[in-house]
Amino acid sequence: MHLAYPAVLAVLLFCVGLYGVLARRNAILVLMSVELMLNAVNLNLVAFDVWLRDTLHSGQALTLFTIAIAAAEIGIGLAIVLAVYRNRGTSAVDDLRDTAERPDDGGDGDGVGPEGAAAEEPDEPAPGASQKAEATA
Amino acid sequence: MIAAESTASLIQSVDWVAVAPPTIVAVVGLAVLVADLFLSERNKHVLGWVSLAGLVAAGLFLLPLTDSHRSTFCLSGPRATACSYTVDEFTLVIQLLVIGGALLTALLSMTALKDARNADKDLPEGEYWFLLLSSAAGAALLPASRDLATLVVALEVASLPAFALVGLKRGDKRSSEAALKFFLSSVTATAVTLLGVSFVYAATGTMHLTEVGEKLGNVDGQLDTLAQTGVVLTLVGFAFKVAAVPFHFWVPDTYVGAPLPVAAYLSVVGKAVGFTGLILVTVVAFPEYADVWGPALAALAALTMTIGNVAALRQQSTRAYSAVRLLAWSSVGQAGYLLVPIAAAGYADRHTDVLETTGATVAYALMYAAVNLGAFAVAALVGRTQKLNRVSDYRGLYAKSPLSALVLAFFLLCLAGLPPGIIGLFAKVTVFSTAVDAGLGWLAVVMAANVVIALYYYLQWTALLFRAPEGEPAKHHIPAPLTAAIAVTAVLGVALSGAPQLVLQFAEHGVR
Amino acid sequence: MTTTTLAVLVPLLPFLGAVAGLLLGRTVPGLVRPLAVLPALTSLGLAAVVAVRQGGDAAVDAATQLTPTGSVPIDLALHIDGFAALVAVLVGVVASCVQIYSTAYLRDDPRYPSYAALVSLFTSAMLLVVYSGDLMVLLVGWEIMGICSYFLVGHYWETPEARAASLKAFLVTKLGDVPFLIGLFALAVDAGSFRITEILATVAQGGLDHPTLIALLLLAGVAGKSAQFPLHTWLPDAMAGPTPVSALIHAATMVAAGVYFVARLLPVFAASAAALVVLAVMAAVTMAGSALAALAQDDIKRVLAYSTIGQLGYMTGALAVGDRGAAVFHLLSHGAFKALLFLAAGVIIHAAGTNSLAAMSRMKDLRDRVPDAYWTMTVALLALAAIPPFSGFFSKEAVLGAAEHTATGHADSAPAAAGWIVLVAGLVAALLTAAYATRLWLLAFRGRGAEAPDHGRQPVAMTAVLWVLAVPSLAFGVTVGVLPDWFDGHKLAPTLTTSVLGTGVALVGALVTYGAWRHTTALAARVPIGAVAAHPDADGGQVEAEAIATHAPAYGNVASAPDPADPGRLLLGPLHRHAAVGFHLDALYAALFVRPVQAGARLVRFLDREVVDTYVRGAGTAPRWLGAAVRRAQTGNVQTYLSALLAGTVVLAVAAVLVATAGA
Amino acid sequence: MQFLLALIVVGPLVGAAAALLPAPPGLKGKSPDQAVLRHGVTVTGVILVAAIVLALGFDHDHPSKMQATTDISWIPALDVRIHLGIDGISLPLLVLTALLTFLCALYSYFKMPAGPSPKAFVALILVLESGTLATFAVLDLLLFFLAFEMVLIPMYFLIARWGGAQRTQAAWKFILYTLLGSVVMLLGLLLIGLRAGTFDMVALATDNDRQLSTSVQVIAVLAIGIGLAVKTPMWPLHSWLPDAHTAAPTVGSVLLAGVLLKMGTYGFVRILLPIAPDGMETFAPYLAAFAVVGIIYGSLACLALARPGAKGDLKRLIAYSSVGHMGFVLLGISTMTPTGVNGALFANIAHGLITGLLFFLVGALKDRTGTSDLDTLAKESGAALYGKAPRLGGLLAFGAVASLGLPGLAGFWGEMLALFGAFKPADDLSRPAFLTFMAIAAFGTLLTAAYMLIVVRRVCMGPTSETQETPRLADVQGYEFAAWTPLVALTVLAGLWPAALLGLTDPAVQQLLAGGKS
Repeated sequence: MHLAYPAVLAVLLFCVGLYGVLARRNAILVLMSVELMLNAVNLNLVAFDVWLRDTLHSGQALTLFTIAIAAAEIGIGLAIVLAVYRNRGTSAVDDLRDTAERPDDGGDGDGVGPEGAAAEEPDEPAPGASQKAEATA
Repeated sequence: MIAAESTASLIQSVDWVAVAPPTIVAVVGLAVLVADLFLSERNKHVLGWVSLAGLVAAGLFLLPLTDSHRSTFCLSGPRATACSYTVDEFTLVIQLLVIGGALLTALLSMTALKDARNADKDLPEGEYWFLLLSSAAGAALLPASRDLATLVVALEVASLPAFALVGLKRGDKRSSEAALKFFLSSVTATAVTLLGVSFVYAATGTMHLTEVGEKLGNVDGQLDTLAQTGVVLTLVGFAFKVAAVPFHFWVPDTYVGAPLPVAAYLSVVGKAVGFTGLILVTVVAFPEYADVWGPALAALAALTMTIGNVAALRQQSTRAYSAVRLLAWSSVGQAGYLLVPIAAAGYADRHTDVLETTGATVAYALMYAAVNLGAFAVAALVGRTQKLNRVSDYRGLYAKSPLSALVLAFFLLCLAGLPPGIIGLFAKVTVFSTAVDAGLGWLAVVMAANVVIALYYYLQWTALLFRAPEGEPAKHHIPAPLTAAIAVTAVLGVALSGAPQLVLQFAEHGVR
Repeated sequence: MTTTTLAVLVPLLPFLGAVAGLLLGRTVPGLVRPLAVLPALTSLGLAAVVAVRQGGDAAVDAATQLTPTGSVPIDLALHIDGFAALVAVLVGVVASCVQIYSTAYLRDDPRYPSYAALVSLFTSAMLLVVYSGDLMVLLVGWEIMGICSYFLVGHYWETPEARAASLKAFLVTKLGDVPFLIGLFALAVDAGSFRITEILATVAQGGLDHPTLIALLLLAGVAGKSAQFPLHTWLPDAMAGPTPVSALIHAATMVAAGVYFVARLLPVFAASAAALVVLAVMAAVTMAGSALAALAQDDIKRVLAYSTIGQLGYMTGALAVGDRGAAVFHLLSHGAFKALLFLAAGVIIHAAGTNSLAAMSRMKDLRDRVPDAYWTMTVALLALAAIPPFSGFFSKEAVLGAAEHTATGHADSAPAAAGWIVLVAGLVAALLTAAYATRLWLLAFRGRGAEAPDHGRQPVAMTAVLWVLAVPSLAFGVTVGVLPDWFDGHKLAPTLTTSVLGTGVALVGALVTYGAWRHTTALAARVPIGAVAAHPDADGGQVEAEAIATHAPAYGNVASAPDPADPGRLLLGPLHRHAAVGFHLDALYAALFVRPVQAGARLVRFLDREVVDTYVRGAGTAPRWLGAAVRRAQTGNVQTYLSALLAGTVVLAVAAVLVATAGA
Repeated sequence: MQFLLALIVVGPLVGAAAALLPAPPGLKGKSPDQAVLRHGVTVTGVILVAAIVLALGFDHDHPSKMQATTDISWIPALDVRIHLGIDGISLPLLVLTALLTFLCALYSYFKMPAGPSPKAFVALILVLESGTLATFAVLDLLLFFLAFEMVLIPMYFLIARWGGAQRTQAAWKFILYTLLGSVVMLLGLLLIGLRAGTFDMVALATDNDRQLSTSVQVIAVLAIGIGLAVKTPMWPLHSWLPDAHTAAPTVGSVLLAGVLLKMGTYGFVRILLPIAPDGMETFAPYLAAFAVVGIIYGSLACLALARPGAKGDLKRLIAYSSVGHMGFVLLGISTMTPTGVNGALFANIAHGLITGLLFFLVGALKDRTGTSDLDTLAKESGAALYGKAPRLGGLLAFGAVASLGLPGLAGFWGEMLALFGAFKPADDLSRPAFLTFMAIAAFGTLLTAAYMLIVVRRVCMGPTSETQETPRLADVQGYEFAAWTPLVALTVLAGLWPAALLGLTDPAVQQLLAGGKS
């Protein structure tokens, strides 16, 4: 079999994964498409290894590593998505906007928020919840 | 007998002393994870001291390696020179940087964890220490790796625990969100790097950097573009870790969301991982393609510096978490300076002082590590009383605690590269001289402009420290580990300012 | 004591007196008057001794290096020939008289200590200029005189006229000094030294490569300092200063420095015929123009000021025809009688309470109030008008003789044209000089109408000085025989033709003015004019300050007065209005120089605020604007981050490959 | 001798550190502020004495030889050596800096400028002094850059914390503008250092085989020239100076004008002339042109400010006059002749003394009348300072006259020699161009005289109406006399005996321009 088939297939797979990462709203689906990209690379590696007739099979060795790494990543990725879901009730990727410094609209909002919080901060110890509440203001 | 020999030849001889530093850190990490199960809530702090001891031990193990070059995990047979794990001066310096950075982060973390425990915001300690140590182990492994596989694995071992660390503050919406952003960006970058590695593997047929370097010289015709694409894509993963411009978007959000010590860790050790990978890949693996990655890195450096400094310029001091965000953008700006010597290496004539120019990056990184961690330490100190850690909260710090204000001023001026921060100035001079030597005139001028822009926000913050404070200056007691961290970084900064030769020597005769 | 040490002491003593006066002025008031007068007198004595010892033979030369400059060193040098010795004596005499006169004139002026110190500083600067053998040291003295004149003219700084006059005086002389400095550079570079002896030696060997240009540059400085035609406008306004200052600075010394400088370096000017012709034309225009203007002035001191410009025109005329003996001879005699005229004018203003001739012409027998001033002034006016026995006649005839000698082609050192120009202008000026001298005498002392106010005897210090100065005005002509061996040998005795012509013309001028005066004096009674100072019994300085301050408001402008009874108005006819304001030269200069500079200033102000600053502010806002764009890109949506990341990768890969392939 | 020079350079730093510590019991004055100010005076006094002893010990017979040199390696990696030394060119500047800083410390001991803690004030002034002294004493390019930058932070805080109106913008403009200049200069220094192999000024000046090719020299001169021109300030790069001076406190202005401007011109003489002569030859006409425009521009700007109704600030006017005076210095340097460079160095010292005095006087006037705005001072026809405070008026007149370059005072010799240099520039510079520059510059002296005397007329003269007793201003106090008499005395001494300075600088300049051969 000529090398071109697996190589082209791998690149196609990679692009599909890429599309999935960029277009999908749901975090889980984004994770799946990332997984797809990694597997495309594995396919690539194995194909090149066979094509090069590498005695050391370093291509396949790296594939094993990549599979192991992908597994670990998915583990952590799911844990993080679970945490995000628990905290916010949604795992839609594109409306996670809190850590950003909202450029204009929230500009003074942010400014006011913390002032407000700082003002009411000293008088009563802020329980974890209120700390969270004002952070999202 | 033959079987014995063949089996003997199959089992590689491992030089345990060479591999000691990362292994010790990993083992201690595992020990901490296991110990966490048996310890009660009360004496969780023991884990902190154990991890600290582990890091110190790993640091001490660096000493025996200083004299000779050691290599292990080498290929048997004719090509005995290609080894996967090599300990040379470059590796030792970076491992020293990584372990030192981890040590200081540990000091910061102990206070952070104790505060979290008092304010009963659950920040699981056992997992925290395990993740920190494993990430440090990965980071320590990377400078020594000499083949693409180990390089990628080390990169991942350093990054994955970092995602978890960022998202560790359970119940804190921003922390999990930051972790997710960091995770997604990093994973995508890694995928791209792996794609690059596969293309390079296709073009050269080997994974070992030294061999790749030789084989890239005579890649036949139609594989040439494939090789070039492979080279550029491989750089992406490391450029992402260094937070070069197109890949820098995750930095402010992650630093703001993550617990402060983790942000400090990422800004120093994370970046160290990034530029070490870049140096190994470009200087060792792809010298033949210098005309590919040279201009690319130069453009990246210029863009990173400018965007980082300019964004930091616009930080309003009354915004929530503006101090951390300012430090984040400043670290992006500093990454630009780190990239310049590597880009200059691309223009230097091939075989003479290639490593001397990248030595400047190492020297600048050492200075940057000490000073940046110091700045984060003081930020942590102020963050303990002002939850929102805004830059405006630093107004009149000199009245509250004069020493920490002076120290922060010193760190900021070191970052800006102006006396009294003499070490900062000479580190920048070294970086400037590599650019001028390589004939990158335009890059030097861009750097000059960036020094001025950077000074604006650094000096604005410094001036704020010494202004008259509003409200009563509340005297507050500084916990021991935090004082230790600030003291170590301050002493390091002043000592280096006194004798910059300690750090700049790496820039002189290169890092073989 | 060798002549050199004496010569060094001559300028040094007044300088030390000045420094002591400035430092101790307020602390030890008693010491101030002796500190002012004694150094002047001692330096006069020493100057006389030096003059006698030098006696016209070899010049006294001595030098030590003041400073290396990298190319042409500057030396502290003395070069005393006959001219220097005599002029120094004149300076000593006039300075001593002025110091003594000032002790009475400014008796209760609170600022007398600084005034006296500045006058002695001025004297030392003038003596430095006279004795100096190095051009750069001469320039130092030259400019210190300028600044002293600025401070002294601005003595009554309460009055607006004094404030304006002092600034104008310094700026116009400084305008002249700028080309003067460049001329000195040219000389120094060609001669390889600033020493006068070397320069004259170089000129002798024809070493100057642009003699005409150098001469013109130096002439500009001389015109500025000696108030010659183009740059003379500052002298009439400088009359806003106290009279003793005018007597010293604006009659005898500073204005003479320019003429003295040209006399000292005459070979430089003689090297180019064109320069001499220019000098002659300048002298001619100065003589004629100033004489006309003097005829139309109402303020007594402004008449004398214009007369000084005219007499200096005579000296430059003598230099233009190459005879520096005649020029210095006229300089010496003019110095004496013009100083006397100014000091006497001071006495008259103090007595009459006004400086306006129109007002004086309406006071009866003012001459009996101030008999000393009356007689000495009459002597000086006769000398000014060059009537035979007096010193003015001999010195002016020497000049006219030299001009006639050159005009008839005998002299080889100057072109005949210059001779004719100077001769003709000289005669016209002689006529006009006699005219305004008589006019002044008639208006001042032949007034009719109310009784002149009587304030008792004038202080003896002032009147004694008048008589001291009257002696040389009267008898200086006697020395015409002995002077040549002090100067370089030319015969100075008056020749027959020019003396007859000169005296005749002078008599005609006087008689015509007397006739005009008799015709117009009848009108005086019908048009009452008179503004008298508020504090008549104060000291001279106080009265004069008020007189100057009240002249413009009372008479419409500072120069002339609307008096139909003024013979000058009749003689000049239509010219009177222009002559009074000095032929509108001030307005011309204002339009030519002052207005463009002010426009330039406004342009620079606009340029600085609008253009240069906008670049700097723009450089400031550019990063700020870029920063806003970057911050807006930080949307917070992770997908934009990822797309940016991947887009960046693609762009980077494509660019790198293109660069590599293009490069390879 | 070496120890003396090392003490002079490092002493103020130690003093600054000591100033921050709580005052030792011995020095406890009436109040802690008093103690720290006295500490400032003592330290600067010691440094001044050391400088004078150094000057006396200096071997006046061969001022061109580098004396009191210390040469120890500091950073082998960058080939940076702590190489200190002084010769005829740097000694006068060193003594001037020590003197001016001491006078400033003395002046502020009695009259503390309004602002926060004097402890920080004294510390900053001492760091500033150490930076400036190091600039003049150092003989290594990178150390020169370090000292050049050490001055920025203290000056920024002096302006930003103790300044007058709009001090923050002025301070920002000052530090960012000067920093950009100095970083660009760093590029030039590195280019020279890397191409020639060493950063040592003496070695670079005396090597005559010129490893630096002409093209490298041209780029280096351009880069370093821009950095130094910003500091001088040369005409188009001057817009930070007026704002900085208007906002700076009196002491800050004196130091800024008296010392910091000299670092730029000293850099030209010490670095560019000997090391990159070919580069300088290509740029000399342009430098001269900018200098001459600077002279005219500065004078016209002052005239615009001095015009009644222009609401001109006196300190701003003196700042623009500094632009004019430094134009003469640059003209002198650009002629590349011993006369011109001697004139430049002499004008440097003279400008330091005279403008320092002028700023002291204007500061005193501002303290007395509360404003330094010309229109409010001279209501419509003059403030009659001669009447209200005769000594202050006299000194202001003396300062103005010295500043307009009256011969017999220090201001004249520098400008005259610069003009004389321009009259006959170095042989391969175009003579006609320099003649026109000289003519324009000479005309500039007339403009300088004009605006200086207009200022004297509007401030010192004026109607003293006896009717209402004119409010007598406090005349010159004791401490003001103490601070100002040295400046007046030195101006007169330098004016009457210029050999005191030219004797020192001439041999050094001759050797410098001859490429270190003679």
